[in-house]
Amino acid sequence: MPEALNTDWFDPTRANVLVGILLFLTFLLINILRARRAGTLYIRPLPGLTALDEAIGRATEMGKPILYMPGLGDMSEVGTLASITIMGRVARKVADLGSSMQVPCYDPVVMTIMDGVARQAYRESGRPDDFPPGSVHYVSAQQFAYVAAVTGIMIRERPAANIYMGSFYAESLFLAETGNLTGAIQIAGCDKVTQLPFFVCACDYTLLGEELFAASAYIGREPVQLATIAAQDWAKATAAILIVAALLLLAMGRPELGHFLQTS
Amino acid sequence: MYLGPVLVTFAVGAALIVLFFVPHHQAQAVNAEILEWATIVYAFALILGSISLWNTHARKVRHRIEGWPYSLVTMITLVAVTGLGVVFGTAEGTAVYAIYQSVNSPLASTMFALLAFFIASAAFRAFRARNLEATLLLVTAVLMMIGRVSIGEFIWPGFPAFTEWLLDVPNLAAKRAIAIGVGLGAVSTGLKIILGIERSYLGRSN
Amino acid sequence: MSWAQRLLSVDRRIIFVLIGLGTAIPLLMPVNLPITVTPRVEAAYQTIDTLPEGSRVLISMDYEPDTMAELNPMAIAIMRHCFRKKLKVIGMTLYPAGPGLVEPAMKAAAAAEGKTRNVDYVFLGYKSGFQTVMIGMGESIRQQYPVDFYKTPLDSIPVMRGVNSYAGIDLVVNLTASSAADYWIQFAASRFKKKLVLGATAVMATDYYPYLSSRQLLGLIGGMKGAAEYEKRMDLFGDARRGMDAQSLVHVIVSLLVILGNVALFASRRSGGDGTPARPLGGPR
Amino acid sequence: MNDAQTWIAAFLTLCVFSFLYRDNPFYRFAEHLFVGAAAGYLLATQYQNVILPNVIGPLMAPKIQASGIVLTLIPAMLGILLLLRVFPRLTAPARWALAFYVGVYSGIAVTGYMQAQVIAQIADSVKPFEGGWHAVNSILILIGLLTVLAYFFFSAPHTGLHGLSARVGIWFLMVAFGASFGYTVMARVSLLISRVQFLLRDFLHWIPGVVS
Repeated sequence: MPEALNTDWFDPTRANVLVGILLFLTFLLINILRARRAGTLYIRPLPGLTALDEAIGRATEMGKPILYMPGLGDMSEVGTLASITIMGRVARKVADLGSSMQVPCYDPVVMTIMDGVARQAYRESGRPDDFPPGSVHYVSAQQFAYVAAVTGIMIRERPAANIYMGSFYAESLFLAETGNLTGAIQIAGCDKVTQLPFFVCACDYTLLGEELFAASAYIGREPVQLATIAAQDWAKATAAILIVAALLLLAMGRPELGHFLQTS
Repeated sequence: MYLGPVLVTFAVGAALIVLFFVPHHQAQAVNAEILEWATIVYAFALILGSISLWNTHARKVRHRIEGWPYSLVTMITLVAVTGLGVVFGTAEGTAVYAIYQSVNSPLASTMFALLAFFIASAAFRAFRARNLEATLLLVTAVLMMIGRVSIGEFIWPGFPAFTEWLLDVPNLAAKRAIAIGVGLGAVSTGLKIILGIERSYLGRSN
Repeated sequence: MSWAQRLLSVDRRIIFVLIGLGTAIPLLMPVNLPITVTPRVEAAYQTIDTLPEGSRVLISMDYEPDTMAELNPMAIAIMRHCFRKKLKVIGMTLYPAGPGLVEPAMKAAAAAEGKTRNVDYVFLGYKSGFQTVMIGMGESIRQQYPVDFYKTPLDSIPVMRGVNSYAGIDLVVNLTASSAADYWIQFAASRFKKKLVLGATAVMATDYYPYLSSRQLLGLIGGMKGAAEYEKRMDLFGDARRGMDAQSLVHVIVSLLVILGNVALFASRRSGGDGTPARPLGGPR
Repeated sequence: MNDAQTWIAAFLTLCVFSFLYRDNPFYRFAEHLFVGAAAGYLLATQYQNVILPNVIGPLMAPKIQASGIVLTLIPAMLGILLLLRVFPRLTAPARWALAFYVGVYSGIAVTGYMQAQVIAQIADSVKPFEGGWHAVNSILILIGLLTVLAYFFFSAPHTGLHGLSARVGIWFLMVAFGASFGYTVMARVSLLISRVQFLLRDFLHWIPGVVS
């Protein structure tokens, strides 16, 4: 008897995910209106971003290249999407200062996107033909072949600043420790919790977990982008209140809220 | 303005969000078909990537840039392995399978093994009790290291249980908070792109 | 330059030599220190041990050569356990480089327990797409894997008869060093409600404690120590247990290095100079 | 692996280990060989596992309906649009393929992360407090969770009570990082052990073969 074909149009067990997404959308819309009306929103400074600007400035002074690594995530890793935005800002600063940057990529689709973003940055900086064609290049979609090639660049071309933004896995320590050996200033931002200890130990500054996403929104200083950070904060506050409320209700013998949150 | 592509991203992104909530078998078939298309696009992107790799090394060889003989090695290996793999396949018994066993596999695992050396040098250099936070970091790390191996058990039978506690309480709490934060950051980033607030991936670094 | 300053700026290659010796010596002269089986590994063992005879176990071995050391001994021990319990094993991998490792591991486990391909186990091979394959298998396994690794159509393989999707599978075991685990939890456990056991590298395992306590995972085997515990539970003496002696020695060396570094730091600080420039540990402020 | 393969593998293993001393021609050779071989292997496996069965296969199938052709041509066309980027003047059309690709994975991310990372983790924090020792642990976990969440707050300056809780959050973070770092040493050392076993067992035959 073949599996009964499912024909209903809504999966009730996922109501909580739907509520979560709709709630987040409302927070987003409210904050976009707030941001538009007030012109800007207060977002606490992210020291990692000021360190990033200093690193680019220092590399330019020393006349040495900047190495930007977008991480080993493909597009399914949202850390990669954040890295694309940050790279756009770094490329724009590099174009304005006339220094040089190299972006070795792990994922071919990310390479294609980043090449477009870099060209756009040079175009917006008014120097479209100064974009060195090979600067954004595909290296390898195999984790340690990528590491071998990139550490080779670090040791032989001695970039002054190594920037790690995106999803990194076990190779984070290999890259950061080799970068430390060459004396480069190193700024990292990673959403993979397991790799944060290594970046914290080997880099000069590390954006922890969701600070990477906040940085990608903060970087444009556009009100709408800041609104997404505020929405993230409101959702975090809601999550905290939800947990405490559910625990209190549970203590008073009313587990409904807890059950509603159960996913499986 | 790239209105066309932005609308495509909105349509596809919204469709996949909706299909998540619709268990209807036809809806799920559409869902699976869209995902299948993505894997096909990735395969073509890999070809584009390999051309970029080829250009990087060909440029070095053409201009005789320092280290160009090594680039020749990469170019020759790339063509050889791709050609053999496409023509004869990659299953056991093929040339590519043998190359994989004697080149790719040992190189990958040995590169990974170097991390054992780097983790020691990083620990020695970075774990310095300069402030309260750094001290917490290094004390926990050392206790975790000793408690996880047989010698730790020998020193204090309660060591493994203590390392389990470290993982079950403080580590769990911090990791769960980070997971919730990263999860919300990911949802925010995903929605930003689907709603067209974020378009830099289209080459508009606005 | 006092001994403290000299120690603090020691050439890292001396540390490398210490680590190299710390690994090689115990392998040449094994000590075989005792191993206790932790609850998480016992839970994984029981989940497999309590499956009725003939149950189908899908083992997705999503790892590459670089993490083979921790995950291969686990794969071999788990498969030998399934074979001993007369379970049907369906092997697959979501990594392009997977077949090169998984296929020999399945053969080794089957040979050790006297089992034959297609009758007792099948190897579906590699299919790219990660989540797309996992979701697709909820719909139809044959759409994702029309043929097995050896190009045999699934319909002519006894193990696959009657198995069209997750419905025909009793337990999913995922051995991985990557985010494949998150997706198996999202799809196999959460979406398709399948029993799931995870074997992960040591570094990843700590992240999956929350999923174990939320019952999304029924067992968790972490790193080579987890593999050694599983080998001990199966009373096998494989590579994992042999390696545990070297683990002990190297862990002690690294711990002593850290302690020594801090002793030198305090010694040099008391005599005026600060060993290394105080820089924020990359953390906040 | 036969003898020739073992010798090649051992030679390349030693080339990589030589990097620990310093960058040298042997390591550089192994690096460039690896980049080429890895890229080639990936291209070949993608051809065998995606392009052949999902693109060329369906198009060549004997009885092919119109819908079958369309369902195969659309992704193939998107792929070809990407390939057009090889020509500098034709970079614009690729945006359609990238828009589709980014749309797919953004859609998966929104629902996937909300379900497994956000909701599941919140749900798991809501567990009844068992008595005695466990209650202390549960309270500690709750404090850790709330203080680390407080640390990750962006739209308010970390001052006053919020500042204090953020500071406690940092302590929890540092303990978590320390635990994770210490736990990782085992994983890295196990890889080194397997490479040393390969050299000592398969190459030099100084230690016995795999004992069952």
